[in-house]
Amino acid sequence: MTELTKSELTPEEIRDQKPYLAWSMTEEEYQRACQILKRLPNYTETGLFAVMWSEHCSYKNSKPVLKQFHTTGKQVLQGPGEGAGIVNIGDGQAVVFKAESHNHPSAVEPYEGAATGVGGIIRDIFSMGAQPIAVLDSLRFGELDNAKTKYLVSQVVKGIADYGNCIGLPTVGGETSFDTTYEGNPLVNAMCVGILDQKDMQVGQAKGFDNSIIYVGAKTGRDGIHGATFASEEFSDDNESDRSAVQVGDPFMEKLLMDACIEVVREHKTALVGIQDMGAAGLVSSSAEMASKAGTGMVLDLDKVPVRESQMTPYEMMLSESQERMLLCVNKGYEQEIFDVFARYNLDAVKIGHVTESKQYRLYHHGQLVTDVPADALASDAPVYHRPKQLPERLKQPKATQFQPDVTDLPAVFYQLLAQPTIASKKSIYETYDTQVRTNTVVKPGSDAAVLRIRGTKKALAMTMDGNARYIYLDPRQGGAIAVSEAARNLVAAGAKPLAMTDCLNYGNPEKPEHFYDLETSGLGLTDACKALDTPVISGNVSLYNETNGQAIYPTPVVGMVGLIKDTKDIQTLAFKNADDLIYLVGT
Amino acid sequence: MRFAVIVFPGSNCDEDMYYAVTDQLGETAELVSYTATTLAGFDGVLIPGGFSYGDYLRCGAIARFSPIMPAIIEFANNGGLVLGVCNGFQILTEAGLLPGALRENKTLNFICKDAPLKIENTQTAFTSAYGQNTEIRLPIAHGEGNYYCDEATLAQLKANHQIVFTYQDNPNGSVADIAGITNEAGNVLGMMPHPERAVEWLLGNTDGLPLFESMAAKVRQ
Amino acid sequence: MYIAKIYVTYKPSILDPKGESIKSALHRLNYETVTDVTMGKYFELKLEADAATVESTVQAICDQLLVNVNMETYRYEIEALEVQ
Amino acid sequence: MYIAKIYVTYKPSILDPKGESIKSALHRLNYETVTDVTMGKYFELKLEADAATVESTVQAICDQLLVNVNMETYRYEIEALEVQ
Ligand SMILES: Nc1ncnc2c1ncn2[C@@H]1O[C@H](COP(=O)(O)OP(=O)(O)O)[C@@H](O)[C@H]1O
Repeated sequence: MTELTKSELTPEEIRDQKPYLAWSMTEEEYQRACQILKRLPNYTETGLFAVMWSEHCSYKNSKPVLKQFHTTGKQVLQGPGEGAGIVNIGDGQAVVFKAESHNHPSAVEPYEGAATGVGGIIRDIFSMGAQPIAVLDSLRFGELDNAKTKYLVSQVVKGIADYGNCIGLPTVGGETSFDTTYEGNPLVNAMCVGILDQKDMQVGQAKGFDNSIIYVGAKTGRDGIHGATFASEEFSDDNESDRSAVQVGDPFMEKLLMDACIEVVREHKTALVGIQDMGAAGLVSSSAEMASKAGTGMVLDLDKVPVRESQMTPYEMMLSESQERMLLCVNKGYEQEIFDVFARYNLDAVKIGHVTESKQYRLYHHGQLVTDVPADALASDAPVYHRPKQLPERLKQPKATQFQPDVTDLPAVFYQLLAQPTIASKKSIYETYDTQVRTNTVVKPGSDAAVLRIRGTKKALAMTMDGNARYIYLDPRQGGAIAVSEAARNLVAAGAKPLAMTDCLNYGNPEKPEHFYDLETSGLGLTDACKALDTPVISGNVSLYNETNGQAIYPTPVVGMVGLIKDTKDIQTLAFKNADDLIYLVGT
Repeated sequence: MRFAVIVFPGSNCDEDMYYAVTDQLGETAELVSYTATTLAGFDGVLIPGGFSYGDYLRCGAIARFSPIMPAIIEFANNGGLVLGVCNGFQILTEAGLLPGALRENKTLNFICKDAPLKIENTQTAFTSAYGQNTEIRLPIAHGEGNYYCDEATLAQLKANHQIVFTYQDNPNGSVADIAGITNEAGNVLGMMPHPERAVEWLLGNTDGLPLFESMAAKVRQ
Repeated sequence: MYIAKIYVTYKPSILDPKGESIKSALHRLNYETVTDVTMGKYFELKLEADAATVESTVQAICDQLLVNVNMETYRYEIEALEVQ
Repeated sequence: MYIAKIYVTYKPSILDPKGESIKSALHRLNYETVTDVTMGKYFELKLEADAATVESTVQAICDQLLVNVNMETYRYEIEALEVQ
């Protein structure tokens, strides 16, 4: 990391020494940046292009797959593309949800990686104007037979627990499974669900010339620089020392930030134009996206950015992934009322720039123009790749005949199965999560889906996260459909009608044709089931390059789904209720 | 009656407490900011759970210096009913309104589950609506609920019948299975379990409701 | 400018569950020579105070905020820092 | 018999929300002379080791268990204890 902070190379030195290759920017992409600018980009600009064109920020490899998703339906108020998706639940209300992965950070620093994963997904929900009501987590680790995995499990679970418990959101469900495929690359996916009055719906846009760009929340430090690039790279044992992108979560700060942002959304409608969280690639991605989406430009004065450390360079400030920060676009003249709200929560709120007509994205530092690029070039015009695909070797074998287990001692096998960590009770995990705070939880972990009532109405929401990578490994298309169907069944078993879904697509390196095949084909499987069940995808997240030393994880799409129960009296739980009740097996 | 629900930065059970006494008990309540300096006009004070100031130093250690605290201390010293739940209990011990301290659970983990409790004293302003020898279940949700006091203090607590709730199956290592205690005068109760989470059939438990009913009855006396 | 280093531990009579759990972890890792572990908190405070008051300030800060004297004890060291 | 005193703090670039929250509490309590607070961990280990290995044991214990080298740094002191 010291390399990143040493004195900056000149544009010519960048051209000759090619530091961008180490930031996962290809030669071709660098040339493309030069063409867009019609000159050599300077150090800051090169860094901005590298991070904004990473898979994590641009979805450059996965866009063609995501395009095929089924994303529409009359219930959908906001599909993919914003911080989170929004679904109509009647009475002027809506449910907002999204899932997100934090696999790479959690592999390196499991406690903070998992904690900041939860923090990030919560910000996505309240940035839409919604009140978050629940968190779910989907976890995958190697087999529980070694100290390293036990350590990862305990730290990841503690990270999730500490963040959710402290901010005061119940963690109500999820899944946990174990397989050697995740040994070097655990999967930590988190989902957050929120409730919104439709009149409070927000978008992350910077509209209106001269409107103010206001930075709120935690100060910027040197944490997590190049985290997004890092999430778009494979692990290998020899880049151990590069793994310094550690961000620390501060759930107390986030609680204040959440309450303050919701207050702004609800009570300062005339002031607020747009709001977005600073997630991966922090300040640059939030600001460039807000401008690009609105078709505007932006000028930011980096001397105004609240910093935690001295002598931060523009490069460091823009790429920092310090947590618990948001960016607001506020109507000119209304800044003070926004400052006042944040002041009451003891949070920094600072005007750092304004919206411009020019569509250029310009950064000033110590009075000097340090970046001058088209906003679209960083965001909507990022490259898109149609990767070649190839049927994986494992699927070329003729299908083996049905496996016939040889069971002589049925009870013994039954107990062995129950003792499998993947099948055994997950109580030791979810008992460390506050599952009841906010007192809406009707069905807690331990059932098929969690159920939360919507206070003041008869309605309730059921929610679940599911996935079974082995099925996808064996048959990507069927497996994809099964993942969606399982989630839907879990909701139905709780008495709910499935509404829509979110996903985390966890795969290996998409530049390898076999992995791209898995990604694309299982995506088609998800779509088959989404269409059949009328559960469109309204949000999601892609995590590629889940590989250690060249070995990829099983293709692992994880589905998060939410359903509506119109009357709380229809809520169902899994337990048998009375002796002598009849038991039916339904289905095929 | 009119309850004040105190909101510190980082409180997160404040609304739960508010709804318990308004929606379920049918009394009135108001969320009172930690910056307020008076509790005039209130008949009872509820200090809710959460992580005040992140609980980064020790639970409740920073909250006790909030502007509202002198008013709470005065309210208690004048005999007003004060209930502190979870983080509220921690704040009351840090502020010296209740003896002892709360340490990290012996398991070193946060624990969220239903805990069976024994009501040791039904003669208090907080438990009069429960029957003698009642056993109840209340949710616990804490990482630092392991009650500690020295022997002399414990002897006093016992002699004065200040121990109000004990765990049937001590989850956190508390001295003498203590889950909740009052001050000597009996008008300040601190407890780790969450009565405000157990006031509604829909959520599966109403064992907490009599506690609030007891408070309301006491005020109406 | 002074730097105060403050060490806070549980009083000896109080069980330290973290220390115990670290000790057993160390034994599992075959560090059997470790016979006792206590875990406490460590604070570093920088103060722009003058020599006459710095010690009483540090003490007051400990007694009032950093330490719960019901169950914890503390000790501290104060060093003067060079002013550049 | 040796006693090892180990001090663990965050590396300089790492956010320390605990230290920040204590600093602002101290300012509210009018200890404005405090300009910086960091909060770390403090361990005391008793070891029945011999002089030749005690230091390497303590280092190994720190690196393996007590310290998260991704985010934290440490220093330690080792003292020989009188055997009664
Ligand atoms: N990481 C977790 N976080 C929260 N709840 C979990 C987690 N893992 C499992 N659970 C809960 O445990 C229960 C059983 O989960 P699981 O073993 O995946 O069962 P199933 O396959 O029947 O869904 C569910 O209620 C689930 O929500």
